[in-house]
Amino acid sequence: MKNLEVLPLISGVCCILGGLGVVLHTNPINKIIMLALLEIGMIGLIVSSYYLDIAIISSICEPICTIILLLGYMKYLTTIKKKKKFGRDLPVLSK
Amino acid sequence: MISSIIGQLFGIVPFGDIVFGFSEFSIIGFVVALIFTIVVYLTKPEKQLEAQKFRVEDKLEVVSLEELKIRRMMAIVCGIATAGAMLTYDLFDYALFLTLVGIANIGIVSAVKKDWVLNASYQYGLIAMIATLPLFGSAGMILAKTGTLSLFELPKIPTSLLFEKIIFAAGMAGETGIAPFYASKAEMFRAPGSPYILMIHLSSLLLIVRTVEILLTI
Amino acid sequence: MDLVQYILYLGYALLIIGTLGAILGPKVEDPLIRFLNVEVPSIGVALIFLTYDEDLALMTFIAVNAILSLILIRALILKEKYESE
Amino acid sequence: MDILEIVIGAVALLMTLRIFLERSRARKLLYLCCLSFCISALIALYVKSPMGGITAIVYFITSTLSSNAIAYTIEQTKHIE
Amino acid sequence: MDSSIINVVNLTIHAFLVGSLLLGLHRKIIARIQGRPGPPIIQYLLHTIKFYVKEITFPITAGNPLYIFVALLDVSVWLTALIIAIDLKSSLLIIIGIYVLQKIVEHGCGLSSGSPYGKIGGVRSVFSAAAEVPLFAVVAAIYLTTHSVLISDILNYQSIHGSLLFKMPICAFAFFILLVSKAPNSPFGIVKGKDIVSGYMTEHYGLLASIIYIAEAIAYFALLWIFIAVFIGPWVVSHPLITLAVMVGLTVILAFVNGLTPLLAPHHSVMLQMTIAGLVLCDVLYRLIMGG
Amino acid sequence: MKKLGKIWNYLSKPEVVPRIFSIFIALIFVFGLLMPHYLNPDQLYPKPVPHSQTLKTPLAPYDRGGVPLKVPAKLKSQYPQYEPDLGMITAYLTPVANWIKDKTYYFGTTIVSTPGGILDEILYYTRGMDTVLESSILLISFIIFSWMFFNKD
Amino acid sequence: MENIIYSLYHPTMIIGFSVGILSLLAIGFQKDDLHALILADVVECAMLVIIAGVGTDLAEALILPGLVVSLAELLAVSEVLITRKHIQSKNHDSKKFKLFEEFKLPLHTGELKYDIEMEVLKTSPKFFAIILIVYGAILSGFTGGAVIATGLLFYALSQRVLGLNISDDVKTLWEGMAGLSGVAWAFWIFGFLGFFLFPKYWLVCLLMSGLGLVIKVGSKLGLVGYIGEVK
Amino acid sequence: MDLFNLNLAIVLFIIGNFVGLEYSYRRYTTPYTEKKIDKIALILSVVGGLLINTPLYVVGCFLIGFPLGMRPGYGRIEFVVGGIIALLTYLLLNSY
Repeated sequence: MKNLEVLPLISGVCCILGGLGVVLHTNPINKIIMLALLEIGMIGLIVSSYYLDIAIISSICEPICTIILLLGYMKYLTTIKKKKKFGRDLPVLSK
Repeated sequence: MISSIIGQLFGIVPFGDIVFGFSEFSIIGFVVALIFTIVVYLTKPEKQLEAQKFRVEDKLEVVSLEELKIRRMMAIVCGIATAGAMLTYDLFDYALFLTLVGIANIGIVSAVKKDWVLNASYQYGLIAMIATLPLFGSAGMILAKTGTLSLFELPKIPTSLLFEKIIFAAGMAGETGIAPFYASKAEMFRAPGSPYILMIHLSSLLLIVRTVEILLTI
Repeated sequence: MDLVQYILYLGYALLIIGTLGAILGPKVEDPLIRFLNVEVPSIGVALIFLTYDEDLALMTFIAVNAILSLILIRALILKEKYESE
Repeated sequence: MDILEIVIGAVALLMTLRIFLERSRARKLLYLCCLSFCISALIALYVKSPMGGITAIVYFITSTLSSNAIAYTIEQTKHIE
Repeated sequence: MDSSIINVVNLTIHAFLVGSLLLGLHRKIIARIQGRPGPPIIQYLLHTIKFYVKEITFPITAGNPLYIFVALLDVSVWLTALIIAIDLKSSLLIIIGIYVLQKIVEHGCGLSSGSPYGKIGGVRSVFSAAAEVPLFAVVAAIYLTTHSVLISDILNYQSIHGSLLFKMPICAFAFFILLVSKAPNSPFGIVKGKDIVSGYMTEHYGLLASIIYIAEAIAYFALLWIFIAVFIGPWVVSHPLITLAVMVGLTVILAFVNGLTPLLAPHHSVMLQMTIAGLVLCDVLYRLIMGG
Repeated sequence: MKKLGKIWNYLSKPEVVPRIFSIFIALIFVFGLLMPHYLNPDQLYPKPVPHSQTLKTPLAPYDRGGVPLKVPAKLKSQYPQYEPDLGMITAYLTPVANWIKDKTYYFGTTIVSTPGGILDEILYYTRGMDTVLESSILLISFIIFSWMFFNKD
Repeated sequence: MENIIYSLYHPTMIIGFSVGILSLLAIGFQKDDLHALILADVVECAMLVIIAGVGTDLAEALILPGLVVSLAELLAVSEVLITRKHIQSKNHDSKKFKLFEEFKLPLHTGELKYDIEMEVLKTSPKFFAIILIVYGAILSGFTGGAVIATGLLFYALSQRVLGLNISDDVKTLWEGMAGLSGVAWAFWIFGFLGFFLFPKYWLVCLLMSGLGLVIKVGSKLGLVGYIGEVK
Repeated sequence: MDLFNLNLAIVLFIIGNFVGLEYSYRRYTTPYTEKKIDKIALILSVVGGLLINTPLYVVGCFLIGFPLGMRPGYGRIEFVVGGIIALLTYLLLNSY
């Protein structure tokens, strides 16, 4: 660990904690936040290897990925809720 | 060495590192695949007379025109891919041909709008996705071990490739659907539209033979 | 330990953590949660590409990963939708 | 390794830990924002070239966007769960 | 054997006649086992001739020209097999390819007619192809032993080292199972089981049926020849009369096997054959590991 | 025997097949864990040591030598006799790439990815058939996707 | 300096194999279809790791087809799954969806708290799409195609989520580009063959194939987003 | 004996079968018989069994095919006798 700079070190911590966080959290939004943390770590590592073009591309793709996940989550949640509501209604009707 | 398996080698067509070879074996396979492709192109699908539940009269099942078009196109792609797979003498290229055939097979049946056909097609697609791991993985491992992918060079290298060969065979088994993994593929064959379905069968069987040849060669 | 191995071991760690998480993690019976866990190994793969200097592959992988997640999320939503109908 | 980097690094480390340990979702987001500021500063410091600056700017903008989207979703889904 | 055209024609006629007679004999023996007098042994030939002079009918549901093409393909496939195996003594792999084409013919025959029985026959031929093609793992074992898959090389090897039947009994058994599944009334004959009328060729009638019959006679001859050549040895195939005698013997054995066993259910047939193929694979692995 | 028959029947359901197949592959792969893996040093198209070109050349990490349009890069290919222009594509840079190259050290990937560079050499020239296949695979899957999307009913 | 990839090959293989084994076993004990599809994605990761371990330029050239194959198969197989679920579902509503309209949120039904759209979707997509398209055009090849496709898809998604129609200018442009896609394919093939038929003009061939592939892949993948708008 | 001659013999054998079938269908009407020997068939069979080991083996094949080809239930004993004679002759000729 002699010749490591601050950026790769922080990025590594971000990666590990982000990875653990994505797995351990159960709420999708927490997971997405942790995923953002993970991607921050990845971008930091890419920058610390001096590949700046890839860093730019991945930092552009990161919000795209996040937004897709968020939209999907919201839609998924509303669908599930609708299903549960109907599910609760049905026994009442059958009485 | 190599001629004791495939017979005489008549000539090669080099595309850079990937070389297409014409041996006794591959010419026969190539011609057969092409002939079948032409026949499939010319053939109109058969109609099926099916009994119905709770009804007296039978129903004539006809493949509709747009379904026919897409399926015919997929069958032709499948045939051309099979013909190409017969000729190629590069391991990774062959694996890609296998995947192309696999995906064209999914395309041939997925146009049928029936629950059980789609189910079988989905399961087959899943197998095809899983099978890319052993196929490409073994190609990569062979590259790592020997430093080449060409089927003309591989027999000259005296390295034992037993494990890689087994993985490659397993990948092929999944992609082409031999027993005991045949079930999902066999269910697909019950769909109407015989000429296109025939193409699935033809491609998988020819590819099995070709794989045996490759595995014996390297 | 220089940067290469550092990144490589991070990649290994993420691959293993992510795979285990995708298989055994908490509440993975929910497809969305499982899908989010699957993103972790893919980042691990990206790090391994970075180690081996396979930069074009890395760039493609990052771009393709966004498309992949779009496709999978779409499948997930539509499946839920059709099942609830 | 100069003192500036170490300070920013310490802040970033702290933020990372707090993101991981924090229970409240809104605060997590806050710390995430802070962390991304830190990281963009570190990027600019690490790459000693104008290109590093450009990268840091791009990264800064995009991380703001994703935080914005997450904040919106948190607010929308708060009462459903 | 030099491969002049006259010789090839001669061989074809020989194969057709001998194959037909052997199939007739097969039928007669099974009838005797079941306690019936059975038809004369030229019955198969008579069938062929009878169908040959009848007119062709096309079902309204059939998909042409595949419907006609498969029948023609069947005979051409086995003629190719005959020439490649017996005349040129070329690669066994090509023979597998040809066997595979035969499976495709069965499948196409069944599906192109549009008849439900034919369709089931075709689908079952897919099942059986999935099981029978792995049996060709035998070729790998042979390759590991003789270091060649050309039939001429295998014959040379046997003339020096003796017959392969005793060196690789498992492989010989697997190939024998292949023969059993190709013979009529076999336990593995799910393709032409009596529960689906006559399987894939239910709708093929007249000239087309006779062409398929001819092809099957040639196929029977060719497969028997390959078994004899590969496993028993060059001295048998050196003289046509001895070959004929051994073929008659094999036919008797096959008839007894087929006459005394029940037809298996489709999936069971597939899996049983797969189990045998698995045995062969184990044998191949053993040879690989022992051989280096 | 009856049990065996039941197992055989179970195996023939399409839903079961992917699962059986994956378990089968997993069992085979276990041997891969136990095997020693080694890399043959005699590889085609070798790469320099990872991260060794950073900040030394503007084309990092894809600098394989050669002067654009004049001297081909030195590559180790499978069949050099079939490739008369081997190495020229690696050494070629488009005007855009040349322009970027003079400005900065950090955009190697972009420079190499514009037509020219080692990967284009491999993907288009020496192993072009692979690329034909991969793009046709994409084409086919896209056709399947769009057809099914349009004809859902 | 001894190249590090030789000593790292064994651990990389081990990791690749263990990821493969774990995910395959997980598929093996999985009953649900969708879960199996998601886990198949992990299997693809294992494949990429195993190929990447070789660590040469050739290995990198093999990774790209591997990526494409996994993307393509996922695209086709997921659509098969969706169609199957659609057929299984009881009431076929005859109303046809446009693509990505399933992401549109029900903002006025009371399930969500506020009936406002996501702010980011209004401002960023055009910007992102332009950057990605321009950059992808510079990159060319399959990489550029994927980058372009990401931008286009994001733009289409945002427009659909907001319930907007894509403006006519873009549509016309897009129609032209989709038509160009076939031409680009032909370009690519001719470029590839040209290398071997006319080795003198390799430079033209190179540009032809690189640009052909970028247009082809970008438009094909991006076209996913505009399906239904463009005939 | 080359393949062509063998073919000739087989063709004649088949013709013999066919003639036998035709003959027996014209001669007998009952489907099955027991312990009844057709004299013509027996004679032909014995002659065929003798001839089959001579250069006239082609004719021998024709003749021995005659009883074998008779309709179901006929010609068994005749064929067996002919076959045994043929075998005995063969052994006799090749024993020294």
